[in-house]
Amino acid sequence: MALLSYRDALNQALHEEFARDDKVILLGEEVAQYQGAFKVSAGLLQKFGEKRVIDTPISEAGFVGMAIGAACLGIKPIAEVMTFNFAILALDQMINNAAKMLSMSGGQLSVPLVLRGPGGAAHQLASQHSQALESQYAMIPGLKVVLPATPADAKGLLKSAIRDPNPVVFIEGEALYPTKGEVPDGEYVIPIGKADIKRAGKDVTLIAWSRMTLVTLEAARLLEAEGIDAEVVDLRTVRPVDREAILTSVRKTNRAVVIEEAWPWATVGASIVDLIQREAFDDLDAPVLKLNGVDAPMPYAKNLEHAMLPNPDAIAVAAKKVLYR
Amino acid sequence: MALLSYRDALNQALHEEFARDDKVILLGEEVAQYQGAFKVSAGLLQKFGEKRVIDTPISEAGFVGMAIGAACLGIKPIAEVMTFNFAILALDQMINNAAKMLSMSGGQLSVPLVLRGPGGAAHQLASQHSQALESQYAMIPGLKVVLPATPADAKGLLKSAIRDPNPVVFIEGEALYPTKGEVPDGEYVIPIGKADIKRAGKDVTLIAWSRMTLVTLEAARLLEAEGIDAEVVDLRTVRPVDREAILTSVRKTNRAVVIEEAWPWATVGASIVDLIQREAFDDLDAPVLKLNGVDAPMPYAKNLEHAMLPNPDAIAVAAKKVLYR
Amino acid sequence: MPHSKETQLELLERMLLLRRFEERAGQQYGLGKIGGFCHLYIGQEAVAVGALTALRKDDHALSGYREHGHALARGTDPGAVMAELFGKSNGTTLGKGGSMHIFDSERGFHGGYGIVGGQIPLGAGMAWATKLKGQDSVTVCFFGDAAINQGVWHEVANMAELWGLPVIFVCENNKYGMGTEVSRAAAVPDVYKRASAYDMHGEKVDGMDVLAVRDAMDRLVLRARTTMKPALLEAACYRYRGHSMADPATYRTKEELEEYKKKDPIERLKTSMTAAGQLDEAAVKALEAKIKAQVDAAVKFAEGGTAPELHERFTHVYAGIEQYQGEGLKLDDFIDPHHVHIPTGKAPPTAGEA
Amino acid sequence: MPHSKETQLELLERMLLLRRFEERAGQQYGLGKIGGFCHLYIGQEAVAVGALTALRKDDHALSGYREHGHALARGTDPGAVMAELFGKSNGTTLGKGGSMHIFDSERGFHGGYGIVGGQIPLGAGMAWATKLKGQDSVTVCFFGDAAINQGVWHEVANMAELWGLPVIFVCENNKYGMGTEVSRAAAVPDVYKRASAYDMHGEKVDGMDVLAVRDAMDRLVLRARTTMKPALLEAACYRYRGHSMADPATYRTKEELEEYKKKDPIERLKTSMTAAGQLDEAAVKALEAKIKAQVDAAVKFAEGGTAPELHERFTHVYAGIEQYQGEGLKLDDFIDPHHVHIPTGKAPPTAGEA
Ligand SMILES: Cc1ncc(C[n+]2csc(CCOP(=O)(O)OP(=O)(O)O)c2C)c(N)n1
Ligand SMILES: Cc1ncc(C[n+]2csc(CCOP(=O)(O)OP(=O)(O)O)c2C)c(N)n1
Ligand SMILES: [Mg+2]
Ligand SMILES: [Mg+2]
Repeated sequence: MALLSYRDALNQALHEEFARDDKVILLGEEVAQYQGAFKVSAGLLQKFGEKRVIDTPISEAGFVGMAIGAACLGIKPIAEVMTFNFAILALDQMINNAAKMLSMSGGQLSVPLVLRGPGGAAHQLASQHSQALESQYAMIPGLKVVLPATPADAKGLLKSAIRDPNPVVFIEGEALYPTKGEVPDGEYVIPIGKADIKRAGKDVTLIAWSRMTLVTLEAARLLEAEGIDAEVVDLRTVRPVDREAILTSVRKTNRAVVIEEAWPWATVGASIVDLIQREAFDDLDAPVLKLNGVDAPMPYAKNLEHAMLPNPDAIAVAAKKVLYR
Repeated sequence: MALLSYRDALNQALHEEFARDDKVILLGEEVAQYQGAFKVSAGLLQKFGEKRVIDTPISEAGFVGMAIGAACLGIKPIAEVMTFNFAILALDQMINNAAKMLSMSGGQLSVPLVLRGPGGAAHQLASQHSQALESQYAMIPGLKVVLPATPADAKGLLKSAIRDPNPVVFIEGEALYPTKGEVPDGEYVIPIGKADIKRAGKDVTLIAWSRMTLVTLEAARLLEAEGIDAEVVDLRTVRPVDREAILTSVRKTNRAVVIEEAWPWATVGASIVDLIQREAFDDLDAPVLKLNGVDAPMPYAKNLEHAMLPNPDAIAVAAKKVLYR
Repeated sequence: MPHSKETQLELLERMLLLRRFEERAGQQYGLGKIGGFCHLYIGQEAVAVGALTALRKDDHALSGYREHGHALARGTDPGAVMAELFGKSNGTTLGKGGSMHIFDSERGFHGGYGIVGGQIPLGAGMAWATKLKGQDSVTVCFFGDAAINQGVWHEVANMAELWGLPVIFVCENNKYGMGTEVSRAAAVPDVYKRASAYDMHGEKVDGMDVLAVRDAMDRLVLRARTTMKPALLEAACYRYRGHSMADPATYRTKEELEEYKKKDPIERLKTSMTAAGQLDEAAVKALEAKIKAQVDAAVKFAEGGTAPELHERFTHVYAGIEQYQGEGLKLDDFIDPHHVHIPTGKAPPTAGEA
Repeated sequence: MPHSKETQLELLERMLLLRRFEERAGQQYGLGKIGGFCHLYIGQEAVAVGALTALRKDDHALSGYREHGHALARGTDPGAVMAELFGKSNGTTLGKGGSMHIFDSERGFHGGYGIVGGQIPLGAGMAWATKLKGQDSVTVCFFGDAAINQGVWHEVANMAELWGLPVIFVCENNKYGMGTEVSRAAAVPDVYKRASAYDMHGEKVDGMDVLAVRDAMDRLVLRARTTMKPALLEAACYRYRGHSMADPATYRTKEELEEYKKKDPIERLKTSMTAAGQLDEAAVKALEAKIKAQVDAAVKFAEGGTAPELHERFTHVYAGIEQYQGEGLKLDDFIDPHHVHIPTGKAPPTAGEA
């Protein structure tokens, strides 16, 4: 165990997987010489050389598509997008080629690809640079979508993503890079599709992922001060989702709040609600509430930005509401 | 009133709006000389000339982005994508420019644009050509998203979309073009954001849009034969959604089934369920059920394709299930 | 380079196979045996055959949605292709891909893509993969004259040249992208000239002349194999049929079509071989008979196939998962999917026109 | 074409304004008054000033995220720009856009875009709009040397030439896209040559020489205005600072930077004007004082502004809707948004490094 930043945990996973499998390569803007816009790829070029760590032009559709093609012939590319706001440019390649390749080739070609980079709001980056876009991928069968919240999860899940024979979309929290946590040394692999109970509790289930997990844990602390024992379920993977973990928790607490950074409409969060109300209808003592980022483009001004995203206070109030307190 | 195909109703709306406002232009692949891949733009070039009806190269990101730029300076472009499967290539322009322009310019520029074309499965077009992708747009604040199911709605809503000062994503049912219905002559405008009760009933609420509305109506007929009186709510617009229409119906019937062509995860359908369980929790006598296309890429073979999408039988069974029959 | 009689016969036979296969596919489409879109390759045979016979077994190729010919030229079994068009489980992709997604990866043919230009990065990526693996394979990526207007072309051409990837982009300029003549879609209609923006080698070849295509490709493939350099080859050709089965092709004149038919690649090779004493009427007849038998057998093979089983909807969604369970409710829990009531009257499914 | 003393003075003054404004912005960023990304324009002043002073009032311009200079060169009030950087409601976009999204449409400056290359189609579209409306306005669209590797460039350049749109693409080649030197990202590092793929006029200008830029633009703007033809102008320039405030710019040598500073566009114009007897030290001093006062006033204006009111989150989401209600639950129903408990310790927000 070592106390590592989320950034360094990812970096460790990359180093280990590069050493483990020489089919693994990393490509993207500024990943090699610059060591990554967020320094996630530090040291990789020096250690593994320019054949495996490749700086690309600003051509997202092109280099992601090329990574998919390379994956079809047995390379295991990790394509880094500088942020997922820019990955929209490559979305056609992810949806129409990566996600469908196995199916439309009748099983002949698979795409062991990782598309990774930061997502979500950071700090006053305004509307084009502050989007939580995981649902663009989560809606697509053929893709897996992973969003770790802690350094340990970041390491364990990135290693799994790289080894997965399917295209995995791996969205890092842009605001999470400097956050720290204990990370197991060496081989440490977390299965994709398994949620994690980040805080056990009996009164209410709070479901979140990525940065919202940390905000929700803060809310749980606020609730604790008021004598409410919240369970925080960190989904970690939003496709496939861990139904059992969600339903087990809700069947225990009979109340749930879903906390999602994205806008409120047509996203993963709604599907979690759908799942709960359908599978645990008779266990629910209150409707499931879902908190989201405000349904508007993100403004630049700091005070506006702060009031755009779910925060501990609001989550605590929502939790009390489903407890009718 | 005239009996028109969905295709011709759209065509009529285009002709009328072109005549009404000379700022309206149509651009896209094969829209001019070829009269549209699906003949929706028949006669426009002949009547309004090549300055206003423009064939583009196969450059979706480019021409949609250009339409956005033109809209900023007061043109009212209708950009046709040959199908929405190809519009993914232009999604960055729609999300990062069209949807955010008003906000990030602090109100200085607006984007009176219509992005239109067919969506959804048609007939054995396989995985890349059979996608219901409205949720890609519905999740984005700043856009409006319209999916008419009938010829009359197609006409009335397209006219509204063209007049709207916001970017409107207008998704036509690829399988609906030849379907016929009565269409009011001349000025006939349906407000965006209003659902339509396509069949009034008291036992169960069935909520659908686009092609699924027709399939659901067929299900309602099956149910009628069994003495069940279903209400069919055609949303017509999925952003903004008509909450009142949905909730009023559910509060009456106490049971709801949502029918959606798209895959089951992170889509509009789930948000409808979320809305109902939250706002009408105490009125619900059963969990809301949601039927979707099978969570897999669309295969080519006819028998597989038929078994991929919600059909009247399945909808009827689902309706009976929420009625505990 | 003069080609041996054997080589020329092989080219002729391949082209004839492509021609007769596609004619039969068109016919079967008319009979309703084939669904969806169906983009025939008739008229362009010299390109696929000239280009793909220049490859080694360990080379790679991929194309767009007008790819029956490329698969056949690469050696894919005509029966398997026809069965795929029929949507049968003995098809190249088990009835899942259909006309636009023919794959035969064992023979180095990797699809079959329906998004115009979408295969361009894949092709460069495959070339990159073989280079990374230390192989000296070459990848040939086919696309149309309209596809080059997609942004990915620009992005990928730049990277392919910058990084030195052994990929040959073959742009089949058949004069039209659907109904749009090249000069209405491209500021520079000489497609091959676009390579210069990346310092990439570009050239044009008469795509109605299989020997010319083969010569050009022999050169370019060797160049790519030995120097790891990409190239753009524009093959000027013509499709005799409409864009797809739904297109009456009224945007061009009958005269134009007839003009091109005079340059028919098959007739042309027959004529030159005959003039050189390498072919006679009897040989042609025998060849035609052989091909006819092959195509008959292909149709028979396709007809003999069975529709895919319904559980095939859940296979090949994720690698490593036999039968994918899927998110959401299972439709099959609501009905017996073998006995679906197909709605009639109100929403007849329609074959789109694209 | 020799420019009048007045013109040259105007260019000098503008460039000085850009320089001093950006220096101050950098300083204010260090003080924490400015958040988010902040991409300074220092070193490139000759491009924006030379190019935009060639325009008429009814012409249009837009740029990327390094656009403070373009707005100022177009005549936007420095106070409003600084206030925007401060996130104040008296900013150019009411504190909503911030550094990357400066808009002043009244003066024909239409943003400010953060997706690399994303403004390219917008620029062509604006040129198209004025042409459709029968105006003879010209649109100038700025972007960087790395942005031209985006696919949209290719798509839009083709259409702009094909359709004859009065747009001038000004590619500011400052040698780097973030840390990547042009030749590591482009197979043909001479950016202007890319125009040839579309038969578009392309040329290169010394972007450290404001008079050269102005001359080139005077010519190209007239050409666009009278012939409705697009052009690509590559302006070779250099940014003195890192890509953004977070970039220490270790990918280049100090010597390289010093080399370019010797060609500083402001010093250069000063020198030549002095040599021509059009400028003396006193005049420079007076100018510097004037600009300093302007920039001081800008900071004061920004400091005097108020943070936007929280209801501004709901304005300008949809045209025609004053206060947008939004889908989903209202966060504000759960808390008083004026008194949010900001989480500490566990998830400190971090200014990204891009
Ligand atoms: C991105 C995208 N846009 C539009 C289409 C519809 N479409 C299919 S083929 C085609 C024409 C392509 O022409 P070309 O590239 O010249 O190839 P050809 O059909 O002539 O072989 C069009 C517009 C598509 N499949 N994908
Ligand atoms: C599509 C996209 N990809 C990546 C980024 C991150 N990014 C912002 S600026 C930049 C470099 C752009 O360089 P250039 O075009 O040369 O302009 P300069 O910054 O030198 O003015 C990158 C990679 C982005 N904003 N958008
Ligand atoms: Mg063509
Ligand atoms: Mg640059």
